[in-house]
Amino acid sequence: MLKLPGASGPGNNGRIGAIDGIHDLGGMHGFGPVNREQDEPAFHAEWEAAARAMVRESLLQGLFNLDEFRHAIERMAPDKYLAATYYERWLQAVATLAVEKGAATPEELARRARYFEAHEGADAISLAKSTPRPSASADTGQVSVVRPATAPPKFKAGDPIVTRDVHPKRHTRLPRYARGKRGVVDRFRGVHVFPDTNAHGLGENPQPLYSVRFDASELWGESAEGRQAVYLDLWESYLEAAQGKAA
Amino acid sequence: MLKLPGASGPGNNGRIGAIDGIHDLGGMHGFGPVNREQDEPAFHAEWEAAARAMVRESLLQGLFNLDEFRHAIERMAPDKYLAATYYERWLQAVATLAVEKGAATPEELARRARYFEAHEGADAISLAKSTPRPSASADTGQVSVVRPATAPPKFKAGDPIVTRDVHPKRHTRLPRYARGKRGVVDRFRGVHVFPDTNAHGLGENPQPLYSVRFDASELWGESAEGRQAVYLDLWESYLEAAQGKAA
Amino acid sequence: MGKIHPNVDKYVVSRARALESILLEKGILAPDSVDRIVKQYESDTGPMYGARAVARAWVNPTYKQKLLTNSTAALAELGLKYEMLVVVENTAQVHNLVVCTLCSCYPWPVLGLPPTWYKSPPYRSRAVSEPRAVLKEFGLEISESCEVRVWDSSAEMRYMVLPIRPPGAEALPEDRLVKLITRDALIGVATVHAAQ
Amino acid sequence: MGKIHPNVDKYVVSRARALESILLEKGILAPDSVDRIVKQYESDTGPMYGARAVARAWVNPTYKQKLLTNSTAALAELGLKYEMLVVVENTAQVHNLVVCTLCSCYPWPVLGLPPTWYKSPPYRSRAVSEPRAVLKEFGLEISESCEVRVWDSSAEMRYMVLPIRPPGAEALPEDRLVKLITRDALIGVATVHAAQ
Repeated sequence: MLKLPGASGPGNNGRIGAIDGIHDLGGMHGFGPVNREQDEPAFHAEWEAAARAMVRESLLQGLFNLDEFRHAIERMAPDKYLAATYYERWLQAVATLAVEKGAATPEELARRARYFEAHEGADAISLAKSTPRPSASADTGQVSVVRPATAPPKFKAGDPIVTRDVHPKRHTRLPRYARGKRGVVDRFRGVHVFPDTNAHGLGENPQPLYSVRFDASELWGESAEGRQAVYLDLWESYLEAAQGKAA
Repeated sequence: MLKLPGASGPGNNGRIGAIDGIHDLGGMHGFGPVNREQDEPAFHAEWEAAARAMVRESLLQGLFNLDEFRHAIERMAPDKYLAATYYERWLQAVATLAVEKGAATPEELARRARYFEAHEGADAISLAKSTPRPSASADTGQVSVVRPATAPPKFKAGDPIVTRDVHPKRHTRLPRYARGKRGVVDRFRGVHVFPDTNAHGLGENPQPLYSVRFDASELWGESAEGRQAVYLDLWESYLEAAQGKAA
Repeated sequence: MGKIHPNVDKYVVSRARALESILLEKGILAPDSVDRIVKQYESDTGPMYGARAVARAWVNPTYKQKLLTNSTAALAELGLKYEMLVVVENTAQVHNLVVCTLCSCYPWPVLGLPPTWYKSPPYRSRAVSEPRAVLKEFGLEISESCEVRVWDSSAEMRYMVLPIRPPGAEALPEDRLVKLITRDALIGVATVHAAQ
Repeated sequence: MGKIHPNVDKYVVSRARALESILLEKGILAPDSVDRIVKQYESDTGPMYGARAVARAWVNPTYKQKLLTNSTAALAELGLKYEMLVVVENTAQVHNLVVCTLCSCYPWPVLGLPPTWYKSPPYRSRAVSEPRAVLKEFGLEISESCEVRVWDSSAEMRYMVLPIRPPGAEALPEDRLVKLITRDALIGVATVHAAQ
């Protein structure tokens, strides 16, 4: 794995935010109907494929990890986040992390962007001064996050739990709509890298992960549709044992 | 009070949403520091003053009420809401309500906008075919929302309460961050028009209003700053009696 | 207008004028409504009534009591008819801060028009959850022993802070005190200082 | 590329190329990385592995059991190494739906690239709180007696729906069944229909 120097550049405009950030969309109102595109192509432009390739290879080569990548997206200003397309967010995150990981300076990025704006046909490879690395074999490009167990899981299927109601200013995978809510452990999913630390260079700290079932009425109150449940995969430290029976 | 026909035009792109809408910003992360403008003028452009005048007079003349006005703003698409300035939102809401209340059609609005775009110097008054109404005397322009009591208030100062955890798709003034939370009634504030119905043409339904104190740790958990409390004015139907002592 | 912001979107301006012309025809807007608004806020700048009420409360304990318990009567003494104001007092133990998270409610009859920052997502989102951090950005460090009370204007009640009278201003008369009192102090993001 | 969307922002394109050139120099990107991605997804369109797994599960109860309880082994039989998939079965009593509210996680090794609507705020915000309303927009009415289970991909587990085998397709062989199975059915926003 290629190791690059740690964070060196400025972050995303000083933003550290994000658990209650704009990306946490579950249950929000006002976005209107789901619009579908007929005969949608795999990519709408070549740069979208480039964005996907850059993220894939950066993850495989260890420039950044998946949690850092997600957190970089979450640090976008909320108005920019909503205005951007999916792959524009990816591009923004790669730029943020390339700078923070010391692979580029903002000035160098801006200089090259100006160059390519002036030389529309130029191949990205033409600026490369070093020998590019050889192609790797194709696979799914997934980096495993499963780790060996170090202790027995605290909960078992059927256990009633209540999720913690926390609002820390860092990356997390406990959505806002499911905080402080009662649910039931559906099953144990193994021990997984903990995003809340892994996104911040604080280590993998693997924890038991559980599929947890929440009744819709617990999440949405009187507005819940009938006969609905939501299943979330939640890390052990998001959960506390609940008394009595959950919905 | 001028009475105009009820809702006739299309709404805001079919949006009815809004309690969990983008406008409900309390406690959200990611917006960065508070930026202050030095020597800020009262208005940055004349149209801002026009927007304020239009809202003020529309409220006084009864074209729409304050709750309908707020709800019209809340129905904006989230990306548009965040991208718009404060007075752009006002303008958008006036346009939405002018159509819904039958004062204009979208076509008429667009036609006039094109006219003024082509005739930059033209006075808005020059298009008026009817006799404008005379100026009213200046006052604060507040429309009172206090109503006589019809029943004694259910709660008194010191009562522990818990707020309801509801997610209806309509206007409300119970912020997301304070739903399903325990607080203490600080004082009774009189009987006030109920926004949740008044915004939707469902009547004033006045209710007792209470100032309620919430400890920050109840609202923000471990992330709460020390020694902090939030006071909200909440309508009686937002509240339920809580057992025991609240924070 | 005098101070017009340079970046005025032509589309927004013509849309505003289109609405204006329609509301004029419907008799909702009067021909001088906009001019009156401009005049009111551009001449009447600053926290006029708010500052006067606070200055009087500092020199007159009876008036202070009235301002805190019956603001309608207290403001009427200054010639303002305004029924929805709640005045909250800063002390060594309690610091008050006003915000409106759901929109941007503001007691403009006593404070004038709100500044843009008050209406901005950063202030609206953060003032309720991290008021001390926000106040620090405004240059105000609140001691740990002091409780911060945030008043989120969720209904039609409006809030104004009664700041602490600055040390060094004990001898000043009411009309001189008025001049020390800033809008920011009445929102709760600043304290009042005696003139240097 | 063939299908390039007409509205390509020049600034975005040059910024992407700037990043690309830097990552090439750093040895993170290989010269053919982008081409390989394009080739992979433009030739490999559609829910290839997902559809094959489902068709086999419909005709082979042992395989179905394996797919539901040990998807890694089941996918390995089809030649795919993929360890994080959970397959959830639709029945007359339970309808499953997959979403990722926090970003747009999606089991692309089995389904290909996600459609834009799956990644859009309307789907991400509404699928968890009003799935029946969303499904109705997709033309799918779920009976009141059927429970709707929404799987919000909050960790690295990925979800795929095993749809109900359509009535009228009982006699079809596995390779014909594969062709009936759409991406949308494997996300849970559609059912599978026998060919007309």
